[in-house]
Amino acid sequence: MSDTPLLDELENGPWPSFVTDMKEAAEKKPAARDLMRQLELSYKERVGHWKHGGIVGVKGYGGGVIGRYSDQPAEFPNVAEFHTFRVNQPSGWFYTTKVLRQLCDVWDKHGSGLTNFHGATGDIILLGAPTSELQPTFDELSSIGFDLGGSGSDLRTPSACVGPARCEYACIDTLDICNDITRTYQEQLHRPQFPYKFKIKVSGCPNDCVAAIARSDLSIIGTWKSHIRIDAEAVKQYAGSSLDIQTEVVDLCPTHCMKYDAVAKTLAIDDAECNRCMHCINLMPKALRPGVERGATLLVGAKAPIVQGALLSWVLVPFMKMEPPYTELKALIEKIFDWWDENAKMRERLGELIKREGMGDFLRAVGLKPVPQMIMRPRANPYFFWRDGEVK
Amino acid sequence: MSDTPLLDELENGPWPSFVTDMKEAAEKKPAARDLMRQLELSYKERVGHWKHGGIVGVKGYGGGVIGRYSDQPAEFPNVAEFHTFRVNQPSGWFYTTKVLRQLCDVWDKHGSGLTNFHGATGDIILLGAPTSELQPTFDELSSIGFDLGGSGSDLRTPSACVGPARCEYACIDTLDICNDITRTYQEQLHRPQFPYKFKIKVSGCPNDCVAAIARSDLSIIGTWKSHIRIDAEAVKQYAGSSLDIQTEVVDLCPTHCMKYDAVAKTLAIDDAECNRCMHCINLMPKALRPGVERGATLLVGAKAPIVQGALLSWVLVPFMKMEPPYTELKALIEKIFDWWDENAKMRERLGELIKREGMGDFLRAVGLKPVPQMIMRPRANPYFFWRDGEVK
Amino acid sequence: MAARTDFGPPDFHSMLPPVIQKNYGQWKYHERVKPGLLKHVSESGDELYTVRVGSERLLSTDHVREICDLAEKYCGGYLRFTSRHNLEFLVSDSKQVEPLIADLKGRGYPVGGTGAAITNIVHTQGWIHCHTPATDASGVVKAVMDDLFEYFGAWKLPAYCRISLACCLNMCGAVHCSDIAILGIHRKPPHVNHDVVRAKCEIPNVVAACPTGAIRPDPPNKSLTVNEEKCMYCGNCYTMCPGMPLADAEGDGVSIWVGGKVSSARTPPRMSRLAIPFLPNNPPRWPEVTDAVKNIVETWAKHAHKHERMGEWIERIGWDRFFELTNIPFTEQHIDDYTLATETFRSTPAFRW
Amino acid sequence: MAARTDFGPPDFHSMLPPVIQKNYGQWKYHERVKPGLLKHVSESGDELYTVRVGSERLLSTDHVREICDLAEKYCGGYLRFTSRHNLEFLVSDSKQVEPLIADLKGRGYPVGGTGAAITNIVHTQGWIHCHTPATDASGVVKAVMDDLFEYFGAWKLPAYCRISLACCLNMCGAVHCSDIAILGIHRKPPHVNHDVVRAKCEIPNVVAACPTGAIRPDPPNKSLTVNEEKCMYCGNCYTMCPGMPLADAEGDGVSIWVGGKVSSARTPPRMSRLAIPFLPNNPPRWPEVTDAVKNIVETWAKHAHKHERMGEWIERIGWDRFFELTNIPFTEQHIDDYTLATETFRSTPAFRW
Ligand code: SRM
Ligand code: SRM
Ligand code: SRM
Ligand code: SRM
Ligand code: SF4
Ligand code: SF4
Ligand code: SF4
Ligand code: SF4
Ligand code: SF4
Ligand code: SF4
Ligand code: SF4
Ligand code: SF4
Repeated sequence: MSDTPLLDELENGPWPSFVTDMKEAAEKKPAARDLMRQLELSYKERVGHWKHGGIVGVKGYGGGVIGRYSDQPAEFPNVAEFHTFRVNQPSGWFYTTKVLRQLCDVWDKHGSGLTNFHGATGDIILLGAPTSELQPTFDELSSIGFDLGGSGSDLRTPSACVGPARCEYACIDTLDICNDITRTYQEQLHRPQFPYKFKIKVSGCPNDCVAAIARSDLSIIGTWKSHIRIDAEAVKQYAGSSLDIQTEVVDLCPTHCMKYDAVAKTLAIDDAECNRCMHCINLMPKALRPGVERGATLLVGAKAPIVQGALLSWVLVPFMKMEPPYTELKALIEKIFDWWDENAKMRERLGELIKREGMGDFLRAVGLKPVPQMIMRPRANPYFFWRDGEVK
Repeated sequence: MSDTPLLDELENGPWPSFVTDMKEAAEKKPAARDLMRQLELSYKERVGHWKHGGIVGVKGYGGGVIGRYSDQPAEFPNVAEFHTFRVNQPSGWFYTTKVLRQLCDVWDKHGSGLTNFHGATGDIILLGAPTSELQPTFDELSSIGFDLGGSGSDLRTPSACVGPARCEYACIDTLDICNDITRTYQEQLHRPQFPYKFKIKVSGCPNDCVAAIARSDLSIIGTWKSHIRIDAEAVKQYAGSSLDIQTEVVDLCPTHCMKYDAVAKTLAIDDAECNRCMHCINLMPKALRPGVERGATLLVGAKAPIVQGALLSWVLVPFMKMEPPYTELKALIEKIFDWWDENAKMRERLGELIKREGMGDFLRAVGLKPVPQMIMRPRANPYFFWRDGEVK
Repeated sequence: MAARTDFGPPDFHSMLPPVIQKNYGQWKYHERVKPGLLKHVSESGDELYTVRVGSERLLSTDHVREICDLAEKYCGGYLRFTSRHNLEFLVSDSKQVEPLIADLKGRGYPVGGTGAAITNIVHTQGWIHCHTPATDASGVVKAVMDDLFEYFGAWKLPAYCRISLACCLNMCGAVHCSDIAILGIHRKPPHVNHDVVRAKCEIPNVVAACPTGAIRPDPPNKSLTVNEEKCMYCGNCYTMCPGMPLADAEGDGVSIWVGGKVSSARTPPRMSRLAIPFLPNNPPRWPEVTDAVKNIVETWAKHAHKHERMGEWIERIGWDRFFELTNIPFTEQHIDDYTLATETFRSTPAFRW
Repeated sequence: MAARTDFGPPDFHSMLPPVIQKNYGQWKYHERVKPGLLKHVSESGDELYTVRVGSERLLSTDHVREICDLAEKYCGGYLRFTSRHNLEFLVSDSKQVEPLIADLKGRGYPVGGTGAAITNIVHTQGWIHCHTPATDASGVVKAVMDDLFEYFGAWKLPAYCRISLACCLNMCGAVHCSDIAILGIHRKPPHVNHDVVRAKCEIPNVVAACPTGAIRPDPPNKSLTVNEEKCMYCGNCYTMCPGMPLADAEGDGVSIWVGGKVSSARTPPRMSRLAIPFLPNNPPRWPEVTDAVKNIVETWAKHAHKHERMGEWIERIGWDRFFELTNIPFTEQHIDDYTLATETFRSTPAFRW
């Protein structure tokens, strides 16, 4: 009889089964086999079986490897040490099969044969190797052109939506920005020296397909200034399709800035009122396109709930042109790093620090003027400050 | 030349001038005269001229009089002591001229001859008397049937909208509830023994004409359960009037639960979806009336910003029948008083205490079950508690 | 003889005119006949006319007696005041309505304040009777109402516009949910008077009173110190302790808040939000304040839809547009930095240019 | 030889198929041909077909090699993964599309996840690799996706429905803005192991880590005490200190959150909110969780308007109706009692019965 009956059950059903992958790896790799057996125990007992933390790494780097030890090393000796690599993905998660095969070969040689494509931050996760294999693995990764991602109190691996590579909505070159930033801040990525983690994500338009606004300290989201481009012919085609332009598009426009003439089959947009939410473009991609004057809105502060509750990023710069070498962007990033580094308590994310110190202090530190786009609505409490010199 | 040139300027213009009233009183009353002169000084210097606080009162009461002393008693000797009475108004601020004249006579005899009809809480304010006149004033007020209102850490004078006395929307007898509560809690009103002030206001419907939801620790607001009564004939009349039923009424209904047939001139309401916002009734009072099953929504917690920011009241009891002697209401009020009294810090309002302790604790203390009507939306943070016994 | 105590307010029933006693709870509908005149009709067919009259609230006894004269002449000796300090004459004989209005007008009483008008400004004591004000109350109200007078007696606005004033952050005017709120503010930290602190104040209570933790005990000195960086001039320490005065001719003035409402009609109640952080105290007419209020009222009146309250309008067009249309400069003070700050930030790239 | 360091990720340009290199930034429009199949058309007229395939994310190297085989056969050796861990085959030759799909189906790969479908569940490590989980990740995901499978490969929903899972409050799945979030929670306070605390933990850091101030130093004991009344089981102390484990077979389980979104389409991004405070860990199939998720998805699908995301639907009908329609009991836990609590209370008498 199988010694993993609970896990076996998860091989049934139409969705691809991770258990099948584990079994495949287990055929070659004792570590994968022990991982399964330990997981079966967790399924039986309904608790995890990994010890707390553990700091491990490779030469010259402070992050990129997550240490992990079994709490039952005698029972599961092949996962007694089971550390994972965070390997920095190519922008947009594009691969040639050639490099993927190279990665697999390296990992079959040194690790458990199990991976995650990808981790929630965006890295390739190579799941489980003993301490002795860490440096050799890294050396081989390096030789096939893969570097590590972030972990600990450093810049984390930036990520970007597919952007101009395959999306007509992309207002900025998400992939290039992501790649450029990652390369520029290698030091910050690899050597934890920040108060806590710092994440950057880049989406090409307000659809935000990498969820930048929800999970990056700095969210870069493409947008435009000029008017939405309307292809009148294509509008007429949609008029004849199953799409009900009035109820599905116009009525759902949040700013009520669209008018549809069902007889003439023409669409008009009052661009001054449009907030560029993307809804109409999403529904009529052949007829409507973002404007031609393009750039990004920069937002800051998003994070998960620990410690003071989750935050969504909020607008810092309503519009910034995004052209290589991204000088303005980098100047701002560096001012943010500096201010945060100087002022944050241990394990205080940027958003929490701004919350604690106030947007005013932050804006002055990074040299930006307050503008109404930063807020949804002004304060309701009368507790505001006056700075030196403002009051005689 | 006048010695109050700045104030004199405020006798110009179409709006009634308080300066004219002050001058009227000043003709008979040196205190009113000195008040004007001191106020003129404030206008010149742009600061007030009253000293901090001062505790004064009448026999047997802990509140109802606000002590006030000039900071320039030599210059303005007649307002050296200038204490005000808070006199409890009749529910709904209805008066016979007879009692008003009696009040005026008492005040001309003992005080400055200046009043406020009314204070922001609802009391009649008798503005300014020296300490020696306090007890005599109270004695005479008492003999003409007027008692004091609240001040300090006590129940404050409750107030109510005009309600059934003159408003067809009233779903509860606001005046009677206000009167009954005030009489029931005389002890709490007159003898400060609470952690801080406690305010109760009663509005007959969600229009909330006493702003109960914004400024009372307990806000009692009339509402109904059964369907809005439609007078089809009156709808037809409105159809012929300048009111545009579709755009002004139906399109502004927040729940989109109304349908208007412009040809048949009929209006239909899906009452299950109606949230009783009052908008349609407000615009078509001849055609639409609140339902017949009536009662009140009780809300708690409103207050001004000191210390932690202003609060609006929130729903505690979605629906309570309101019939004399208001037994259920009073039982709840007393449970609230008790819990607040036991748990609040000094100067902590009910809303702040609930905020600090959590609605859960409060609900259990007053014996109410959580219902979704209490909230606009559930929590977004994962920081919730489990009570003894809930977890094995 | 000791006075009776704890007998409570006069029973309101005895204050109600006969037509109300008879039709109590039986009103069927009302009409807004014209500005300042309401007509309520009962199930019984009885009619009640209400003439609403603007009031300065601060009344001399002689003025109250004049009001009584009028009520006796036209209303059988009954009247009421409203929750916003206006006067209401309750007329049961329809023939008396126009004579009353004529008489009122003759005496300079403003008739109006009903419907889509600007009604009385709920307000507070100011320099007349309080010890913590940062501005006067009655004077500012008089100046603003004079300036907006055309809107009191006529229906020229899209909807209600409720203006309130409070002379300090205690907000006795409960201004925090007003279409327009005029709020007195200090801008300088308390000037600690150590002798007074030592003589009159409970140090721990004063320390606890500070919302931002700006006050520290100073045990050697038996007094307090204020971290001026952290102080946002709320005055709560002064309420607790006379040794901490904040009033200052240059520091004090007025802030303007907009977009609050109380009724649940259409949209839920909401708080007013900061429009203008500071305008100077400039008695007796506060011209900066009257101009600012009028500008806001008229910009709203020009752009809002029918029945759209100030806050409903602003939320529809967006606060960015509000600042643009009113030409009010946007400052650091507008951006919240208190406990709920992040809830007010714009967490979306969707906004207007 | 020391390895090179700090050279950064492989240049993405080298990973792009020729059709993308040629049409980079020149895409004109796209069509959703059928579930799982996108067609992008360039200004140049070139076409690119994308076949999206569901993935378990935890892949063996052999499985990756099989994927490579497919990409070589049909896509010239290029492929990508999506931000939600799906696979995308990038086909430039339209004739290869159907053969690829047939081959995929034959091998049991699910094709779908585009448009108004349920796509992959973003998730985390769970019992497979993390030290703080309150539930497993991969197992719950597998169980839920099996149960919702009919919605992956077909367009039967009103709009996107994005489900995410995180196995503890650290929320590595960034679940806090998901249409449906599955979140592992503990329900028992940490069980302090004083020896470990003494040996391995910085007491002040642990004390500071507690969001509710439940931890006090215990200097005589050189350890800590936890005020169990104040603890809400967030696990942050354990992150800081191995002496504070919370995992417990009975205490641990899953909570369900709904109504979040990330895109700014129509309405701004918003956080998910508590729907179900606790469901037990019941491996291997977590039937309570799969039932709960399906119930929510199908209730939404039945009642929502076209293009209306979960949160948009709930805000339109009201949370009271949501609880009624889904038959989910409303509990004390739903009522916020953390820092922004009062912002979530209902400050209006306008609600539905
Ligand atoms: C007399 C008074 C009650 C009292 O007990 O004193 C009163 C009386 C009426 N109110 Fe009111 N309201 C009175 C203060 C209020 C307040 C409180 C306040 O302003 O501080 C509010 C909440 C304001 C807010 O939302 O900020 C208030 C919000 C309403 C509304 C909701 C308007 C809206 O669309 O938001 C209505 C409905 C309407 O106007 O059709 C209303 C309707 C009415 C009606 C029509 C009710 C009726 O059928 O008799 C009365 C005449 C209204 C008018 O002025 O045209 N009453 N009304 C108060 C007059 C104050 C004054 O002197 O101007
Ligand atoms: C007279 C009155 C203003 C007026 O001109 O109408 C008034 C006057 C004072 N209020 Fe008030 N409050 C008055 C209604 C209010 C209201 C409105 C209401 O009751 O509807 C509020 C806001 C609602 C609320 O209670 O939250 C109000 C919120 C305050 C506060 C802040 C309380 C808070 O919890 O935030 C204080 C400060 C305090 O209690 O220490 C305060 C304190 C004061 C003191 C006693 C000043 C002090 O710090 O000791 C003022 C005495 C002035 C004087 O010399 O006469 N007053 N106060 C109002 C009472 C008249 C009456 O009884 O009818
Ligand atoms: C491939 C991917 C980007 C990537 O770099 O990997 C992607 C690709 C596209 N997204 Fe997306 N989105 C992708 C993740 C997202 C996310 C992020 C997430 O779910 O974590 C979001 C935000 C979700 C949210 O709001 O919670 C996202 C919100 C959108 C929207 C907005 C939908 C809405 O109405 O709210 C659109 C517009 C649309 O669907 O018409 C969109 C539209 C698109 C289009 C049509 C863009 C285009 O023209 O090519 C692409 C195909 C959509 C489809 O699946 O039918 N994409 N898209 C991601 C596929 C994930 C997957 O495997 O399922
Ligand atoms: C591997 C990964 C989950 C996964 O299965 O994909 C992961 C795994 C861990 N995360 Fe995470 N986080 C991962 C993405 C995230 C994300 C999502 C994102 O980056 O987009 C978040 C939410 C966004 C954010 O950063 O706020 C996230 C928020 C956290 C937090 C809470 C941080 C906060 O400020 O609230 C912690 C706790 C901590 O840092 O102490 C944490 C801590 C951890 C630790 C290191 C556990 C710990 O307490 O030390 C986990 C190691 C697991 C292991 O043994 O491998 N992880 N973590 C993700 C990284 C993979 C990659 O590099 O691609
Ligand atoms: S975020 Fe915008 S540009 Fe990027 S993939 Fe999504 S829809 Fe395209
Ligand atoms: S992008 Fe959004 S706001 Fe702009 S026109 Fe289209 S639907 Fe309206
Ligand atoms: S609150 Fe309602 S019942 Fe009371 S006066 Fe106003 S409209 Fe009438
Ligand atoms: S009371 Fe309000 S919600 Fe109900 S039908 Fe009338 S307008 Fe609509
Ligand atoms: S608002 Fe402030 S200054 Fe004005 S009366 Fe109230 S406590 Fe006094
Ligand atoms: S004025 Fe307010 S903020 Fe300043 S010290 Fe006093 S209590 Fe603190
Ligand atoms: S969510 Fe928690 S348990 Fe899951 S991987 Fe992240 S830190 Fe570990
Ligand atoms: S689990 Fe969280 S709340 Fe409980 S003691 Fe630890 S840090 Fe504090």
